[in-house]
Amino acid sequence: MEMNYIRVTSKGSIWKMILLVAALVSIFVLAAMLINLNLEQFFARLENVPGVLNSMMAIDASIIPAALLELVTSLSLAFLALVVGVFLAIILSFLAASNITPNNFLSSFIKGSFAVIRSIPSLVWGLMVIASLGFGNTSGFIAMLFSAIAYLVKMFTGSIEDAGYDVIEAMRSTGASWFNIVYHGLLPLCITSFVAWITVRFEGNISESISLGIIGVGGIGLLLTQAIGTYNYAQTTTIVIIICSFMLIIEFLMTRIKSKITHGSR
Amino acid sequence: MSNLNQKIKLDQEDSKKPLLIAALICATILFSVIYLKISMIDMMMGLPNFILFFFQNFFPPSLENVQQYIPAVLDTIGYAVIATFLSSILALILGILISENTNKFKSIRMICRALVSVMRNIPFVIWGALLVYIFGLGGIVGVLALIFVTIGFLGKSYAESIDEISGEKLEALRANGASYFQILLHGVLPQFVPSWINWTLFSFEINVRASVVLGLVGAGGIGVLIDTNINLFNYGEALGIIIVIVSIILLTEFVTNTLRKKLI
Amino acid sequence: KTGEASSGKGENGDWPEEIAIVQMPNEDNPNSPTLHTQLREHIAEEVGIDVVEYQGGSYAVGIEAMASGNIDVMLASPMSYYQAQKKAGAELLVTPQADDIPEYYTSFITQGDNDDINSIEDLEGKNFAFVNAASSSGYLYPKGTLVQELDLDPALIEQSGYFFENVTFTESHPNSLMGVAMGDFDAAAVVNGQIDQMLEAADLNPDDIKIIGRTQSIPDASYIIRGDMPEDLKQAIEDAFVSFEDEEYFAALHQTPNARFYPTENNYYEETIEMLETINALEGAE
Amino acid sequence: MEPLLSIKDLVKVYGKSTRALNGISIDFYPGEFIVVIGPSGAGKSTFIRCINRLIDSTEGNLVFDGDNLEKASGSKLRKERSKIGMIFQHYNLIGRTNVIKNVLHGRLHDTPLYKSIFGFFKHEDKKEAVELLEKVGLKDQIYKRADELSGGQMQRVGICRALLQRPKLLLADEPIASLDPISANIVMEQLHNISKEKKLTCIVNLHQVDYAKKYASRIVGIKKGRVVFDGKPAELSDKIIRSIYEGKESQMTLQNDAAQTGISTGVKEGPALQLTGGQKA
Amino acid sequence: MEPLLSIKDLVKVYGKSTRALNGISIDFYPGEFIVVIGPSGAGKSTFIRCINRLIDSTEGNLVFDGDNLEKASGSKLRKERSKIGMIFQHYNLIGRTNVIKNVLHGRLHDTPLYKSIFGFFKHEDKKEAVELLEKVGLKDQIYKRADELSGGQMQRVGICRALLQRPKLLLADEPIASLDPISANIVMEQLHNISKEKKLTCIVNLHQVDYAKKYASRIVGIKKGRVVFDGKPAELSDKIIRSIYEGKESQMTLQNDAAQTGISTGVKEGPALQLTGGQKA
Ligand SMILES: Nc1ncnc2c1ncn2[C@@H]1O[C@H](COP(=O)(O)OP(=O)(O)OP(=O)(O)O)[C@@H](O)[C@H]1O
Ligand SMILES: Nc1ncnc2c1ncn2[C@@H]1O[C@H](COP(=O)(O)OP(=O)(O)OP(=O)(O)O)[C@@H](O)[C@H]1O
Ligand SMILES: [Mg+2]
Ligand SMILES: [Mg+2]
Repeated sequence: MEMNYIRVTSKGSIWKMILLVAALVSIFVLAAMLINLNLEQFFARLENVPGVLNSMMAIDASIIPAALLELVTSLSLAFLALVVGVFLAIILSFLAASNITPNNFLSSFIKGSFAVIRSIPSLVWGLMVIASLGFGNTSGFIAMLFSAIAYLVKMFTGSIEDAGYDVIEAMRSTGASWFNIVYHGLLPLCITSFVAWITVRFEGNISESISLGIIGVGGIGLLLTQAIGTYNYAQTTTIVIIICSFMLIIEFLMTRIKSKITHGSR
Repeated sequence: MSNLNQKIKLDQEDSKKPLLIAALICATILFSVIYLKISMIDMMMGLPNFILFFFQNFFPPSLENVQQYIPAVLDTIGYAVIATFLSSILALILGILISENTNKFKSIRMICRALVSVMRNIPFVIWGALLVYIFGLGGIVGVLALIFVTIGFLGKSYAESIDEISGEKLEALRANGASYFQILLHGVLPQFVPSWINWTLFSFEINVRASVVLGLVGAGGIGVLIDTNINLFNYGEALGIIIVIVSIILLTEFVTNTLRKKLI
Repeated sequence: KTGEASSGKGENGDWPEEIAIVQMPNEDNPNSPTLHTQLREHIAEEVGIDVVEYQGGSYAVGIEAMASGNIDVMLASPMSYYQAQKKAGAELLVTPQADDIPEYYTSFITQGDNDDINSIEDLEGKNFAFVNAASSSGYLYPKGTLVQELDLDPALIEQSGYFFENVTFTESHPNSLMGVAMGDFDAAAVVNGQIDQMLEAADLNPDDIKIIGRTQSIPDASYIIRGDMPEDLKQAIEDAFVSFEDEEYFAALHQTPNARFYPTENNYYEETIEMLETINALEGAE
Repeated sequence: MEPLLSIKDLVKVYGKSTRALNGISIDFYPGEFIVVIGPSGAGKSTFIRCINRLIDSTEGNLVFDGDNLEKASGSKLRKERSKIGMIFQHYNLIGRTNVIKNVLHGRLHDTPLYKSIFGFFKHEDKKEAVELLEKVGLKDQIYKRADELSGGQMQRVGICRALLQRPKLLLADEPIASLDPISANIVMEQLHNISKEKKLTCIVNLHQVDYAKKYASRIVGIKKGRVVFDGKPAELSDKIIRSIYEGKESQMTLQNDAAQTGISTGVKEGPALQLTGGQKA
Repeated sequence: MEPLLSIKDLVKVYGKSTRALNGISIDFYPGEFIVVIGPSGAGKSTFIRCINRLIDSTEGNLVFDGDNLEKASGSKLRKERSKIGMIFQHYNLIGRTNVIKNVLHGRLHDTPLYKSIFGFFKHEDKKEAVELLEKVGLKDQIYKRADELSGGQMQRVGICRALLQRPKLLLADEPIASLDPISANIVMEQLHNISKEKKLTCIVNLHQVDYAKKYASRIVGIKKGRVVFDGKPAELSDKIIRSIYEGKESQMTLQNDAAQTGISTGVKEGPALQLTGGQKA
């Protein structure tokens, strides 16, 4: 058997690969030219790093009690928006995921509208919510809910679409309804990644509460904004450390829950 | 045959645990509602006003000045592209280090996970202030701030997707005696590509929207224009800019999706 | 359009059940109030109806809320008073005043060792930074000073090559300061009151910065009130403010224990508004 | 007799050019036990999946139980599907869910929504599920997670799920590929008996011609997406078998290897032990 | 003769209580063709996966080719593994990668990273890959994505991958479960020949006792995690077969069904056609 050079990749896909890489590289170069970064300055100023970090490394313990109290407000708001958001987002994302959507038009519609919702800055949401509901936590809740749902729908649909087709097929062949396929088939399958996204969004909700200061929502975000506004870096650092350490605890807790679901309870 | 006339349980364990968790969640919800004094009635009553306000004030969008935004739009896209490229690469490394599927050292997993979590949880403003104090204002800080924010998000997302990759297939490569990097390259990456594209696209979207942050570090971008226009009550103008941003995002998504079908 | 305000029955038949006050963390005056409890309780007691209080974050948001009848009293800068008057028919209420409240204005700054620039005339052909197009102290006032003193065309100031070589918007006062200190641009307009604080926070030497000029003084923010409230209620609220005498409060929030609230004269902002008009800043709000 | 399932000109094209089914017309009658055989890649799996519309065919007509299947959608399609059980080559169980719940999925179409959410299935359904599991020897594994089972165990769970559906038509894609001979025999025997007792039509893809001949009431041979044989097991001569399996792919290899190793296919030779047991009939 | 693989007291416990392997001690010699049989759930897959350490055993000793396998790790383990080829029950191909690349994965252990990144495999490796694919009748599918193949086609790709590794020991977990009879025969024949030619030791899990008897040089029966038979094919009497397969699980079902349907296992009855072809020897 005569055999000359043997391709590992078919000719067509090599060309596609080259084209793709070329396109990506040129996009990158183009963008780099467009924004015209001054790398010299960057390296020159790297020497500032220790000094600045040093001046930021101050802690003001007196803010801790107030911060913890405000954290409770932030947490309850974040939690509430999370629960409602997760509930609605789960429904919406099963309607939107391309492998299980009851209707392709509906799917595109949901995906499209949430892309738009995500693009609207929080200041705009703030305005609209305030004008209709006034200041206060109720408004904060609504504003937070919007971004939470928009984000979760995106993440959830991603996970559902990753889940593949064979389970859906098997359930479908039993004549199970759409809801049954979702509830008994896809939900157990996607639950681990859902848990992960929910954690991420819980964090997101907390940091969202920082931008919610504009609509009169209290919480740790307001405290942080004030600390930054008064250039009080000791307080800022302290608050950030409190937020981060709390989030780390949640992150590791959720990771454990997740691995418990993945590997069973043994 | 065993006695099947008794009640047949569907779970071996006591079903008390889920009940307990449900009760706990309900209690927390109740506490939150009472503590925050959230009123469902207000919410319902406000809904019509909510929609009304939008249509009364923001419509019609003013697109007259779109041409003036072109430099800001280009800047925004430029920053988004650079930040997306760089952070998708860095986040991939972190994602691989975080996933149980690709990193068996628990301590390194933990450290990387914490690192990514911190990046995500320090708010934009803080990153911005920190970076400005180090590098001064300008493009570098803009790119760095975007990268920090994006890595926090992408690192986690990538790790999730890598976790979902079936270990069975990697097993086959392991059985071939392939080295760690070869398993990564020939087993993990090909299966990860669809999610990679998915998340990276999303991060591009985030980066375009984050152009508001760019303003905060003096790097320009279109997002700041929205805030300024709203503070000056030029709602039509603001909506015009929002429409421009949405179009950029939807267009990119459309283009990449078409390319994806053709190329991969 | 009065929202909840119309339904209530207070002491008098048409008074609302409660009034809502919004305090603004003011970028021009960042020592923003955290503990307004005494003030709130005082007003509630004097007027005889409940007072709720919120922390706002953006004037635009506050003004919209006032326009939709969701809040009644808010703290406003000159520019936002003007906007609130147009949008929500707001009226001036009270202003904290005292002889020894430090004067509040914006400085033009440059690097300490920059010998080229010694007055605002020298700014021609240089790189300059404002804070943000909606900021009173970081944009409107300095721009007004430039227009008035150097007789420039307000519409062209931001254009490169007209007066300045290039104009940057930094989005915050500390950013402007840092930019000057690091030499990213030649000069900037930064609110005077916090320069020392900012220098300290950024670990900079006071000698790094040189002040080359200043704006006229910026009036202190006033409380404004929704115009369509019952006249007697407006009066009652004003009286309540005026009779508030907690020295601790004023010391903490208005720099001196001697400050008190005084009813705001109708012409309090006249000068400012004139200035704003000369730079055409008020077009969008109308 | 009315056919239970009547297929006309079924065509399935994957992508642009892979014609997996190339125009299949065939009728299946109640109570028949059909075994579909054919070389690897012939289109057997595709054929079976087109029947319950897991794959939408490119062209063709499907009439099942008097209803036009290829046009059905929504609840109509679900109702039809609930009458068609299916056993998958790769089991397709919900890995994180336990065995009995997986089996009970077969009754979801008949359980009101609010009940299924809380896992309130009818007692008789649960009883039947346990009985089925007991029959296939999985009594001990009822509460095990499906992804902790061995291949053969999973397959048996899949079979129970399909049977619990109490279908009119049972489709099975290589149901015994991963079973040991005794389990395989039991499964085939069970399918065969159920088919007989309840006049349940079964369409089973198999690679094992001996099982096909033993249990089928009718054998269909598919090759390159076409029906190349359709008849009683007795009619399936060795020559026909050889022609079914000697596709282009195998032929080439066979010429190669047959020459070297003297292999001759389709001819019974040597007293290799066979573990297929006797039949009633 | 030195054994190629020597196993002592191998125990594998899943979770807390599932003792999948219950103390297995056995030696395998170069050139042997071992078929492992046993009822479903007996621990066959577990046994095979413990050998190349895809599963870490709970207890026991593994000496392969003179090296202690159960302690190896890192590059040492990789090197040992590269000498052990494996064919999986579920193929485990990388779905999004094309067929020839999947096969070439068999040579990864011998290809430097930077070369494998760009697909620069040695010409002889590529040539051998193509030849192997040709032999199993997949020449036309070389550039197809692995997830577009039919079950049997995937299995053959998996076999090619393992053979390309040029291993000293070949493990196979039900390699012919989803193959049609001719392909199955070809695959077994090929494994058998390669084993003979190159003195390659093969350990193959099978459910088909007839294939086992036909190709094996030695048969191992496993039941409940223990070796219950180990000998020449000829020594494997029907009685032994029955005792191997009549596990607790099946037995119960059998008593049940056998009574009703008259099934009798393990006894050759009736002239069911058998498509296994003749053997050289
Ligand atoms: N999703 C798909 N995309 C493209 N081609 C496919 C797809 N699924 C199957 N095919 C092709 O269609 C043909 C028939 O496949 P099918 O799975 O129906 O074969 P089969 O008879 O079931 O084979 P086996 O006995 O090996 O399971 C094969 O050539 C296969 O490569
Ligand atoms: N990951 C796991 N976790 C827990 N138990 C397992 C796991 N994998 C297998 N088992 C159990 O171990 C036992 C042996 O399984 P194994 O897969 O080795 O059987 P097998 O002989 O290969 O069966 P089959 O012929 O059906 O493939 C079974 O009882 C099975 O339920
Ligand atoms: Mg098939
Ligand atoms: Mg097995």
